[in-house]
Amino acid sequence: MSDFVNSNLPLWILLLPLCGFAFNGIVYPLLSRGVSKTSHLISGGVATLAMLASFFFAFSGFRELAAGSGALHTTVYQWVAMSDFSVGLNLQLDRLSSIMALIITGIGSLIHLYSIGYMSHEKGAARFFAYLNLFCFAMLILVLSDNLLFVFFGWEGVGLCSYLLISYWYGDAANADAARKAFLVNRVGDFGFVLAMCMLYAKFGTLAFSQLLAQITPEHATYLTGVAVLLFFAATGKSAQFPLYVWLPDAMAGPTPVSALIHAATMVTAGVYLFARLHFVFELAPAVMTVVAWVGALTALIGGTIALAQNDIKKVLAYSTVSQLGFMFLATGVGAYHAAVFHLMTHAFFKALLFLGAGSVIHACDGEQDMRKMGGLRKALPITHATMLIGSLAIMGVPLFSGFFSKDEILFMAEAMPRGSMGLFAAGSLAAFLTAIYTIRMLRMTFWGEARSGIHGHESPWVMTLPLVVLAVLATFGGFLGVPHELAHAVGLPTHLLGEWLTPVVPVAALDLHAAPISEGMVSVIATALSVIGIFLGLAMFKKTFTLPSAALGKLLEGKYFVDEIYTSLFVRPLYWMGDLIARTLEGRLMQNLGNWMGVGSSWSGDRLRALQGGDLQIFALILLAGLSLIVAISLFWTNV
Amino acid sequence: MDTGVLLHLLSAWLFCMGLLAICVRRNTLVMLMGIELMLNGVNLSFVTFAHELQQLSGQLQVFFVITIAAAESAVGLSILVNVYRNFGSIKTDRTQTLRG
Amino acid sequence: MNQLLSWMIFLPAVGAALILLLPNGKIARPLGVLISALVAVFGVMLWLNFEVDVLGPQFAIKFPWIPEMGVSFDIAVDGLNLPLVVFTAMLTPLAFLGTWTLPADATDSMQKRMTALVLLMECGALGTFLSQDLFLFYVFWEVILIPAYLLIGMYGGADRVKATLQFFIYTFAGSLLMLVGIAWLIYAQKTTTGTFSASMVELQNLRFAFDPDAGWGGVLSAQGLLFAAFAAAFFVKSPLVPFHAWLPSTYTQAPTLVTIYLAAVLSKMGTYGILKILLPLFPDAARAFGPTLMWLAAIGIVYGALLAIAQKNLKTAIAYSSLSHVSYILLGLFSLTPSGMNGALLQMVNHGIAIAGLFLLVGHLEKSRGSLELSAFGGLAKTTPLLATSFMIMVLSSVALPGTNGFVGEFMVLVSSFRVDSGATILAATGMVLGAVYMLNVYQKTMFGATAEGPASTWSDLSVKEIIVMAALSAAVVGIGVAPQGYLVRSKLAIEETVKHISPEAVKPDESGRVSHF
Amino acid sequence: MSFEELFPIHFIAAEQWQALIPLIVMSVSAVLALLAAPWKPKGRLASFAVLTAGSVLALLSLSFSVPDAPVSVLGGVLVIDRLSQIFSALTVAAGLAAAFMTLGFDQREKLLTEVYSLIAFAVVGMMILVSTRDLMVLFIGLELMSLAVYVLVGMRRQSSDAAEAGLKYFLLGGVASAILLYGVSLLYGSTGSLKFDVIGQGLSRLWQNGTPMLPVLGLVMVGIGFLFKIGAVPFHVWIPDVYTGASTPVTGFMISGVKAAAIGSLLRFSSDVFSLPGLLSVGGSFYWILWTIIAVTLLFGALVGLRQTNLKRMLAYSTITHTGYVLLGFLALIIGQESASDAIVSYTLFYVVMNLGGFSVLTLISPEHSDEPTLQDLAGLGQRRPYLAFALSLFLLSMAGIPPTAGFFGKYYLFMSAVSAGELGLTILAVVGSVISAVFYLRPLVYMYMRPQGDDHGVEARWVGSSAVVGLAAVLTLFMGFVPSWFSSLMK
Amino acid sequence: MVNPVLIVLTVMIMLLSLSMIFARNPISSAFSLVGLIVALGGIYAMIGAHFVAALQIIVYAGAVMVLFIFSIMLLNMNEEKGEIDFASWKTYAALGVSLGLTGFFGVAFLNWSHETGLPTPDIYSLQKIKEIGGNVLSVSGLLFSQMYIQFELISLLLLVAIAGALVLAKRKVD
Repeated sequence: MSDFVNSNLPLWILLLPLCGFAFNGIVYPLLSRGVSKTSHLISGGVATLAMLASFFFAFSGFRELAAGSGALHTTVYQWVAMSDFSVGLNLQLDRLSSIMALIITGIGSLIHLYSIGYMSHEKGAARFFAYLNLFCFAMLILVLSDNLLFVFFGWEGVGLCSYLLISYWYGDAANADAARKAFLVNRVGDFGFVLAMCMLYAKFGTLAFSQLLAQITPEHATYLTGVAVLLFFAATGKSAQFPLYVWLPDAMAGPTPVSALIHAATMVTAGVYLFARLHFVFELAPAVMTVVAWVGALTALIGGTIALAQNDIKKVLAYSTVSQLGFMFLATGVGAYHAAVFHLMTHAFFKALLFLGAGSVIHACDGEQDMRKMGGLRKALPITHATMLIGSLAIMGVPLFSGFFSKDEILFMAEAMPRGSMGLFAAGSLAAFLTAIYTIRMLRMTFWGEARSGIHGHESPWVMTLPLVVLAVLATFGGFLGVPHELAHAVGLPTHLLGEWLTPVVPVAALDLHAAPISEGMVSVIATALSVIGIFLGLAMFKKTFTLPSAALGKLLEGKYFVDEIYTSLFVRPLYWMGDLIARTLEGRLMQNLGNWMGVGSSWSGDRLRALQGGDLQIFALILLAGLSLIVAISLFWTNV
Repeated sequence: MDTGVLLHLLSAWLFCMGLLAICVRRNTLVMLMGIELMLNGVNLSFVTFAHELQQLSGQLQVFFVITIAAAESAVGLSILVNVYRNFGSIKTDRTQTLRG
Repeated sequence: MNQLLSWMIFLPAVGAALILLLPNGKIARPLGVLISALVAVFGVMLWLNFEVDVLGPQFAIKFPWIPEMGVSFDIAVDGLNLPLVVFTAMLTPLAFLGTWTLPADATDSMQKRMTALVLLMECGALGTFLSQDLFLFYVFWEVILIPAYLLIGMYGGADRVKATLQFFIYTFAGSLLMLVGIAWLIYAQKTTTGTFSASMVELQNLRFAFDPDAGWGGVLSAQGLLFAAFAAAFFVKSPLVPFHAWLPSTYTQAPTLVTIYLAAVLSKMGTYGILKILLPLFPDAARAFGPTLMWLAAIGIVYGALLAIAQKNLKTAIAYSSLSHVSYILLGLFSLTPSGMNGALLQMVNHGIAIAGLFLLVGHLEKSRGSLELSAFGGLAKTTPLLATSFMIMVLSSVALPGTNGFVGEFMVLVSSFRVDSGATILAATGMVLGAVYMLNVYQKTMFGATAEGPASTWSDLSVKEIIVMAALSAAVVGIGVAPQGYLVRSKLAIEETVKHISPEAVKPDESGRVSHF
Repeated sequence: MSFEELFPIHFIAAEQWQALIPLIVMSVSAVLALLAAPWKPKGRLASFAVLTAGSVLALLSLSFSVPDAPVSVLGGVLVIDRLSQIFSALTVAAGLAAAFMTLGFDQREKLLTEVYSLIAFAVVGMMILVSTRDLMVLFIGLELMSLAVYVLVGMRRQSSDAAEAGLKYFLLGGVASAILLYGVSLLYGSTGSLKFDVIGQGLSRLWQNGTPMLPVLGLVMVGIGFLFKIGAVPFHVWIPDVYTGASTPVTGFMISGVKAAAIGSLLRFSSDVFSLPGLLSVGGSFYWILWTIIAVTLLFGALVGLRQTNLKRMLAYSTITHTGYVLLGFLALIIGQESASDAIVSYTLFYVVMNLGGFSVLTLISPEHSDEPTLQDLAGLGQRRPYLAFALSLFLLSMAGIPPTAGFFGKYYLFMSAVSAGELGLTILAVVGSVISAVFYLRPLVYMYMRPQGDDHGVEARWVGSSAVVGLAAVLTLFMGFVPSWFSSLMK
Repeated sequence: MVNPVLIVLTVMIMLLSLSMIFARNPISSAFSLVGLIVALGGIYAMIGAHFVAALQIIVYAGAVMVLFIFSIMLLNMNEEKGEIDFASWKTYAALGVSLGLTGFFGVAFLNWSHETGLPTPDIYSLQKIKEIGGNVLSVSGLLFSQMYIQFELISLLLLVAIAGALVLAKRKVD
């Protein structure tokens, strides 16, 4: 590898997806005269290769970091340089971003590969791969940028790609609506992001992390509370937290690989990344962080409960994602950034796996997503079934699977960290318990039992199963990057590999393990117990029927707590109503009539004055006389001439 | 009251009566006479001032004014004739087609 | 090269006369493109040869015009007008190309007149931007009014006569007040220095009485009155809420070519006037009223956005969106900070690009459909992918997505205005959300969903000429969005000088004493 | 004392004769034209030729015999200076243009051949009006002009409108003349003289011990006489009817020539009398009276003009608004802004040019038998006769004061002088008036360019004379819009 | 003191003016005016303006009024009763305003006193006029030595009047 590449590694990580985008978005459609004539093999192949190469660069960056070098920096160019505002595109690959970059490029490559198969029936797949590459590019900017502004570039860029991909099948208005909803809800969050940047810039004159870190001292705490609130607001949008999670389930309208990549593995975790990146800001606003933790817990519960009553396989996974993201926020809220990132990673593995598996199912069932029409697919889709089972075990937190480690750590931190509490722990545990139930329900409805309709799936081609297998391996063993202390000591494994890797970048308050109300081992036991109970409960509950025992509760959950309806009547309708109102009253009645009124007024007075010009000579003479007399009188008797 | 003031007051009277004639009479011929009345008032004023100022030029102005008045009434009467031809009347209630 | 600017101004005028005298209207449009392309080439030369490190006028041409009034023909480029001059020069041929077949029922003589009148407008716009003499500025400012009036009135929609009258009266009233202000300024110059002069630079040295503590009463001081007089002209033209009543009907009724020109170029004359004349000439008033005006601008952003949301008609929706976006420019200008004003200057061009693209596409749709009700469209992304793609890019620029030009300007404006008045900025920032609401709404209803009823053959994708235009505009959108510095740097010095003039104490490092570069 | 000693004959010196050449030339050509008129069948042509030749000669001598210092004939009876020459040239030009506009029109409307000599007489009257500094001579000039114009107005004898217009103009004009004359008499009585300068001195002296009523009355009434002629509210009442009823070329002549002459003489009277320091001070009753008149005039013309469809009538109201602008300049002049004089002069020049142009277009489109072109007659003119439409647009825009036309500068100079004099309120009112009147100035454009042409627009005239005036006026309007300082060099 | 004849004439003139205005018949008005003019001539003569007095009688009463009466007869206008509309407010307004105006003038005249030493020297005093040989001679002397331009202009004016009257009153349109 040449020095040029070597010294600009972060840039190369970025550039390759961009090249892929350029090829698929511009060059290839031009060459083949129209995007609909593009072949999925060529476009998918190029896109996957680009991602693989990018992964390769990310991995070599990781190796360099591992070899002990500090963060890798690349100055690309000065974006804006005014006397009182200047920002440049500067990249840095440090320990945190290298983890993120690996996840993005690694899982990205797999999903690209998978998509070749998934999109094989689509005309004009180049568009799809172009968007996908563009997404990876944006996501990589997000994690590689060394300043907040370019994070925002990526932040909104991924939002755009999400929009484009959700609305990929725009012929159906529902998909397009879902895309718009996703974009708009994200925009609401981004509003906070922009204001946060404004606040930071106004105070510190910079948006670069290193300079912010250098300048921020505890005396800024009050000011930063505002910043923290705004950034948190931004994160709730992007990471689908309460109250802005509503877009994520709808976003399932996009092709399934998109759901896997964007709405499970990468984009939605950007909020967590932001917290980890700006921990020094958030740590100065403990009150906000407590709220974050509780919002995370609440979100985990909301997601987990709604997932119980969904019948669309992707919706279940979507709410599951919401719930898992809640876990991550819970962790960041209490200050356990390592745990959050750890769960982010494992979640990326198993949720991507689950989504891809679901995609494989849907692919096999010719686009059918309703689990009520499935069942018994285990035989037809053995690989898919096996890998999805692994993913499910992981998400349910069955010991030794990756989810077990990361979830346990979060649960432990929820009660052990200074900002933690038993309440948070209880909420987290409950959510973990729910996870087991709905996951079992999904498996049961999809793979087990008898076929409930005429759908007879067929196993997917290797390009789709290969990523499943790879991800299954990761989902199984990924947890060993964060083995808890007690277990590690017992088995002799290295402790918290990931946490220690991150510590130089994201330092975490030292924790006295023995001061925790519930010890680490105890937490593991409780968690395991809960998931096992959950599994059995699920198996018991959903033997014949797939509805919840309580009809009212079922209705409530199936209706997703009617949050969408509430938002519609609380925000959307008033907005349109206000627009209409203004258009009709202030604008329509007043503004648009100002000219009319002036015109009418002028015409009216013109007509009145015109009456004076009645053509009667006598009146003319009288006017003359009156004018004369008046002027004479005034000038005679107003002495001061 | 001396002569000058009396005559001045008379001139003002004549002038204003001329205006009055124009304002109240609907017969344009009488209106024309009203103008003549006004001019006569002016003439009287000139003469009186000349008298008071012991100046001759004031009387000369009157000479000009009388001549002009004569010319004016000639033109005026021909205009009346013209109006009469067009409207069949010289009363102002008829000549009101131009308006607005 | 010496007379480059004169050429730029007068070539279109001569071309217009030439085209009007043509016996045959067939070659009018090609000739128009040719002439304006020549001007565009001059514009590019100007851009390339502009000395970035030099403060003050360049390529200046100056000779006395009305000596007894101190008026001279004084044109030059500086950092403030360069972007707009080049933009106008470049946009005109694109606008011609893009509306080649618009309106659909155009006769030869109509094409002839339209082309000529738009060239006249180009002459007026370039003259307005280039003038360094206040009086000359006014003359060009007004010259543009008549072609605009005629174009809307002759070739506009069904309600064109009323719309064009309204447009004319609003702008004319504003500019006459400005004329009174100009007369006052020139007279004040005479009484202060003993000589007549209308040179903007010299007039900047005048300081009129102003009591900054008087609040709104300050309007009645000499400077306040002058400020109000000039503001009337510029606010109406820009427009700033509540001086915008002419905008929706005008933009909607005008033929596409003219709408593009009105929204992209003419409204910039107003904002440019604020930057170049209003603020530097009356700095005390500017400082005193700036915050209030920022609020007005912020209200304008939200107001325009809400109205755009409520519209059922494609063109009206975009017209109101223009109102909202122009308010960002004003917000930046009134913040009186270097980056805010530079962002605003950038935003002027950005808005021009986006709105030109949008109206062009709207024109295309109108031709295809004969109607602009949103309900008449749908699913165009399938039948006309190129149209949809370029529409998307313009929408993205409008909603200020990072990576597009719109973001650069908008963010610079917000960041700097936040430092001045955070409340107004927060209100303004809601425009980000609302802007996305109506833009995506429009996009959704036209491009996505099921293909609208009607013969499919009526939907035609972009023609080659339109593709060229949209490609150029899209390139500008992305180009400026990714690398704005080459653009911003050209106006940097001039903007800083302006800010220094307006508030000498403002260009200091902020309170913490840090001005960071990284 | 002998008779000769008592009444020494005041001779006219050679250089004074030279200064009088234009006036004499015009008088002679007027008489000659009158004599040529009855000659059948060539009377029309002959009198036109005589008038043209006389006017051209007068213009030439006006431009070549520019006196360096004012030439005063017979102690101020006639004073020839730069100002009077400019105004004389304007009136001569207006007369010439009117004659050209009449060419062709007169045959269609069966005007008698005396029309040319009457125009020439009126021009003589105007020249006297703008040259004199003696109130009685001023009155004679006024009457000479008015009598000729009264007849010109009523000249379309088969038209009742013309007869009515003539009647109204005559009666009201007579009243106004009488009022003016009474004022003259009062001023004469208070100061013992009719010469402007002596009156001025006398008034200044009188004003030192308070303000006696009689001279105030005199000033007021003379002022009203002027206001009547230039058409300020409430002394404007005759304008719309007369301008409508008179034949179009005559209206053009009145709106330009008569008005220019009235402005010119008022300007002289103002600079000699009204603007004497202390005579009319800001805040005094005269000031406020004038202020109110200007305000009302500005708005009245604009508002009522808004409701007109008859083009001549519309322009009649427009001229009322323009009177307001001019009076604005006068107000500035009177309260001490001397540069306002230049503004008034240049404004008048621009005003004359654009109105002559406008009315010659109207002559060309005036429908046969009614001679009252309406907006409807303009429909589709832009397609039918593009050059004519363009020219009319130009004149209208000039009236509205939009650059790059002459009218813009006229308006600007007036605004400038008003603002310099501190008359901000009135200037704003003038802006309001301008905006409102712009609406009706633009309306013809709507008809010409934005409406399809009507079914029948009759046979349209293509007279050479009017077309020449249109062309020249258009060129001048544009030229003066681009090179306004050309005119100022004339003044210096 | 004021000559009583003058007062009588004044009263006569005032009455005649009223009768001119309010006479129903134009011909009565005309005759009232004639009487008024003659009476005015008397006043002129009484205060020494003999030339003007003569002019008044010859030109006004002799020419102008004859023209008026001639027109009335010619056009048969006599039948047109130009009655005053006493029901209209306008009449009363005009009446009030013109009387008011008279009052204003009266106040002004009553408050007026000639200053001594006006700029124009009083070279043509009554005394001097008598020395010269009377009013008519003096007037003509002044007219033809110093005011001949006005005289010439008046001649132009008369020419216009003739031409104008001719043009307008000519019967046939050729």
